[in-house]
Amino acid sequence: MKNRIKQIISDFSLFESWEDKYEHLIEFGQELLEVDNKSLRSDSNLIHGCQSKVWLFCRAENKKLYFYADSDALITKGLVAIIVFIYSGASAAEIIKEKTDVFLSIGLRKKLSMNRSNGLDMMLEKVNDCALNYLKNEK
Amino acid sequence: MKNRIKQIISDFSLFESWEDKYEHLIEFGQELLEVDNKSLRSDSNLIHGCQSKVWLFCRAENKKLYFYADSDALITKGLVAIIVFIYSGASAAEIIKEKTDVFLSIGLRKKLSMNRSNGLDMMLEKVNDCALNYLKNEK
Amino acid sequence: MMDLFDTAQTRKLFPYFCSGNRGANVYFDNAATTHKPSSVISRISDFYTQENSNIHRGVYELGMSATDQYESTRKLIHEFIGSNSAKEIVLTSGATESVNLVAQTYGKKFVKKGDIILVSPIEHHANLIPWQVIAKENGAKIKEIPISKDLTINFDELDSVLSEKVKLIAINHVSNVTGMSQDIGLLVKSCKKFKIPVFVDGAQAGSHIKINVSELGCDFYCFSGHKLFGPTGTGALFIKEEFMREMPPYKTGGQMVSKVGFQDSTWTDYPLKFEAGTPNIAGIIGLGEAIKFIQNIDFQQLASYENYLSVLMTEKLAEVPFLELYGNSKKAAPIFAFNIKNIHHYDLAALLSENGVLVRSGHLCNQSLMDFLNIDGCVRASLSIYNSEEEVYNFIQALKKVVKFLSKSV
Amino acid sequence: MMDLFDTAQTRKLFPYFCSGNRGANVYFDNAATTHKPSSVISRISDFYTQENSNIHRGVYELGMSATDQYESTRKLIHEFIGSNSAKEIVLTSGATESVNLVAQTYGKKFVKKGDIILVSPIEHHANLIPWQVIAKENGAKIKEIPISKDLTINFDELDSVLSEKVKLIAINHVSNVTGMSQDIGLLVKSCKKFKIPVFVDGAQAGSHIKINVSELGCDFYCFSGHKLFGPTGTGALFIKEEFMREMPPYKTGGQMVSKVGFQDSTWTDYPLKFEAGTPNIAGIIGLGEAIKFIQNIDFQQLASYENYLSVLMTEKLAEVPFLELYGNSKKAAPIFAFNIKNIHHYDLAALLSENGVLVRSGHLCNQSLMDFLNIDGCVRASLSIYNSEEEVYNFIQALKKVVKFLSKSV
Ligand SMILES: Cc1ncc(COP(=O)(O)O)c(C=O)c1O
Ligand SMILES: Cc1ncc(COP(=O)(O)O)c(C=O)c1O
Repeated sequence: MKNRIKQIISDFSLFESWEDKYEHLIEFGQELLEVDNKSLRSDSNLIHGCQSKVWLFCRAENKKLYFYADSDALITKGLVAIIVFIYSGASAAEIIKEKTDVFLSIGLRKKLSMNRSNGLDMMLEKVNDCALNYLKNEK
Repeated sequence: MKNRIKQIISDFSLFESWEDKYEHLIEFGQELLEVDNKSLRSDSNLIHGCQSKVWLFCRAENKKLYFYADSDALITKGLVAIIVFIYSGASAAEIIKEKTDVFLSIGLRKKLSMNRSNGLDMMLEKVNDCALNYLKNEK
Repeated sequence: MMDLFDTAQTRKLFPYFCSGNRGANVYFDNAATTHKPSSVISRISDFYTQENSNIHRGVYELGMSATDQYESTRKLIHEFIGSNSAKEIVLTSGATESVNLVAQTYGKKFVKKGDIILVSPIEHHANLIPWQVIAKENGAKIKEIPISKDLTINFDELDSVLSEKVKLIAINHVSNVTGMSQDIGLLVKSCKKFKIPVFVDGAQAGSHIKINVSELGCDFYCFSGHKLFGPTGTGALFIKEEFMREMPPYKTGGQMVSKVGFQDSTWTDYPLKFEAGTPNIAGIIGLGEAIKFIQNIDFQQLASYENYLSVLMTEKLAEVPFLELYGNSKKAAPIFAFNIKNIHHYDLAALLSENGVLVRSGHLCNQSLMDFLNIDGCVRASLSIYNSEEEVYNFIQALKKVVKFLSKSV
Repeated sequence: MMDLFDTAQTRKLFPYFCSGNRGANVYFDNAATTHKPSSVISRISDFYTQENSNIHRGVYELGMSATDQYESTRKLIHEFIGSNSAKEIVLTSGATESVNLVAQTYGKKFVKKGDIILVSPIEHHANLIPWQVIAKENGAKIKEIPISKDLTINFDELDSVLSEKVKLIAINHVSNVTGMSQDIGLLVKSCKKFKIPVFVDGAQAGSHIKINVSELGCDFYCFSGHKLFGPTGTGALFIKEEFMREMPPYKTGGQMVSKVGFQDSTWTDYPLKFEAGTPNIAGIIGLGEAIKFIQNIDFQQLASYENYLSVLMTEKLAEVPFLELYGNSKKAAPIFAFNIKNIHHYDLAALLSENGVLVRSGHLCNQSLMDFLNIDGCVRASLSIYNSEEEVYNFIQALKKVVKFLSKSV
């Protein structure tokens, strides 16, 4: 996971203008996540309270967690793709321990967080909840 | 009534220090109004909502109104005494027409009014109400 | 009087625009909150610096002067909105509190089981949810005021929903999404037959049109200070005197009581009966300055200046391909809500912000209007007196750029 | 850290005392409201000048930064009063609103017909009347927490009034009349048996003693910003998380909803569920500065400085003939209520004001304590960190002069 975080940070460090940065973010989302993933887009996967719709689903396999996501807005899709990229394949314990704020490091937190319109904090919370739930059920 | 207003204003204009002014005010109250007027001190005459108790009663005779008052605080008693002095013996119409703010002229309004602790405004309102009621009943 | 066509001059009165980077942005989110003239800001500082005191109770001059100042805001608002007396004005913390107050006092007492509250389907949440709550609490029903496709009251169908069962009708004066106004005067007339009290949410009105509650004839009218060049945490609620008398208090506590026993208490006279505890004294005094500021505006010139901006905005927005504008161009306030086909409103607003244009997006706290329009959100650009022609051009330029950028990616 | 014994230095932090005539008066009405340090005043101006924006909804940085600032006050208060998390803090407009909120949410839902709310007979109106109202609305009863002659909870008799029927117990932390504090910790322990939630009115506590709700163990705790060197129109309410979850909302409107239909809506998560509409943003941000100001005070030094003033006051007041002081000298706050035989409290306060000493008189919004003491009012002198020894002497001198003057006339 550490390596994936580093990769995201170094990828984004290449871009300076908002155009380049957002272009990369949007492309990242479009490449990583399926287009209009119908099975994902169910109410039970919806993160409530964001301005754009975000669906996030988690599955466990061999003690690792895998995340799947979609959004109807391009920027949000890029954000949630970063989350999927970083956390997918990590163990629940790793996820809970990980405290790096990637979005701060790539210069998007100040612009995009601390409010409910994109739901960034809610996505991260859901990832964390998934990990906690997994550990609880394991016992 | 105009003369009585003038008299009050000129009386008070003699005093400059707070001691002299308040001494005069308190004496005025004590001389004009009876001490501990038991019959006045009934709940029906009480003006509610002031910090000190004020009782005010009105009686009509020969188309003139006469006021009687008491208070348990010395300053308030002085204030209500001025009201009794000015308005007693005037006709209801005169009372309603009279707009001079004596308390402003004698330099006490800024210090003592615009709040509910001494109830100055409520006293003046009650005097006015008495006059309005009298006119209504007359018809 | 200010010359509103001289925006450079107007902006000088608002320190925000002289405060560096942020002030250089195009601030088109005035329906959310307006900036404050320096007179308002310095009134608050001055109060805390030289005149700070609690009110209504002190026997010393400092406290009386603060009371005086506080009460003078009440008088200013009475004059500003044309009520019969200052006694008809309750000072609140904002429009939301005002609606809740009426719902939980008038509503609680007079809306009975089986009764109806009529609310338009295009209201801000603040003018919908409090009515839902009291209706549920008292076993009453919420029904819709019929609205035409053009987003104004459908007076042809209105009669069919009016009856003795209707205990209140609640509607906005000016929409926070479209900037369009409702014909309150005609509504009030229509409600006369059944003596239905009319509650008007004027949160978006005061900074754009002249309010006169006596002419409108409504029974309740409310607004927030912060959307009217005044401080946050302030507002006012006009209640016709006949209702004032009958309504039970809302919050209870100090200041609003006349006699207190351990089991029971009685209330003081209105409007203070509705103002329990220490209010936002400095804020309300600041609101007085905001009202003075507005009274220094020629409302006819305001209308023509805002109309000028609106015509320009409408014209320029029409140049953007696939843009759908909601509401018609007969606006009472320069508020513009729109979507662009295949582009998400959040993406638009977020990238406009990257380009120094501050607008809002989403449901705009008006979910039912979104449902009415069958959209899940939109972008809103809302202008005010200090916005300029130049800013309109900058906004359009940024919008085109962002649309082009986002269109590539779809 | 400030050196509180150096009052000249402390006063320099408060522009009020440097603002000419009024600042030269002896301000002994701090229990009504305190003055504000310059950090608080300028924070408000700076916000309006450079950072003004609505919160929680904007997609632009200006709005996010304002949200950040607003939320950081919540965090500061959480740390200040030692709650488990910032989620347990509701930002309100003051103590009065906080009590009403709990009465109309927790009380509305959990206090049933025949239940009992225990309230002490020595409460400020704000912590009595809201309970009277909800008790009446729900068919419950208000009963007295037994209070000893020394004005503290009578723990010997307390058990006799506790039962499963008691759904809430409401009491002040520090009295607004006597400055004495109640033993909340012991009260909470006594209530454990019947799981009775304890509501604490801390309006007079925060500027004098260290609050720690976790140590106290209470379930609700509230205070007003303006009595804590902060702005008017601000306050906070601590609610234990288990109650937060169960309580219905208070005011409804924008910001506090998650899904809105025309008939029905659902609420967002706590604490925002309790904060409908645009709050007093600038005020709450200013309150954050006030909390920072207080956290820069060594509470041990504060206790010893205020104790020093209290001892002096008690000694000096004892020199005035026929003066009766209410409450004992074991004060948590330097608040002094008294009467002088045969002199009316109003006359005393009014003439003290003529002599440049600002105190309050009357029932002090605490009619039941007046009844308990069998008086119809009293004079209250309440001190704060910026009051000096010299001011105590000036106060006593003025008091003696006024007493002499009034004694002549009786
Ligand atoms: C039409 C309308 N009503 C009510 C409100 C609520 O105002 P506030 O948040 O100031 O209480 C708003 C503001 O968003 C509004 O636009
Ligand atoms: C003990 C106590 N409780 C409650 C209040 C009410 O506070 P506010 O008026 O700020 O709401 C006060 C203030 O007067 C108080 O002293």
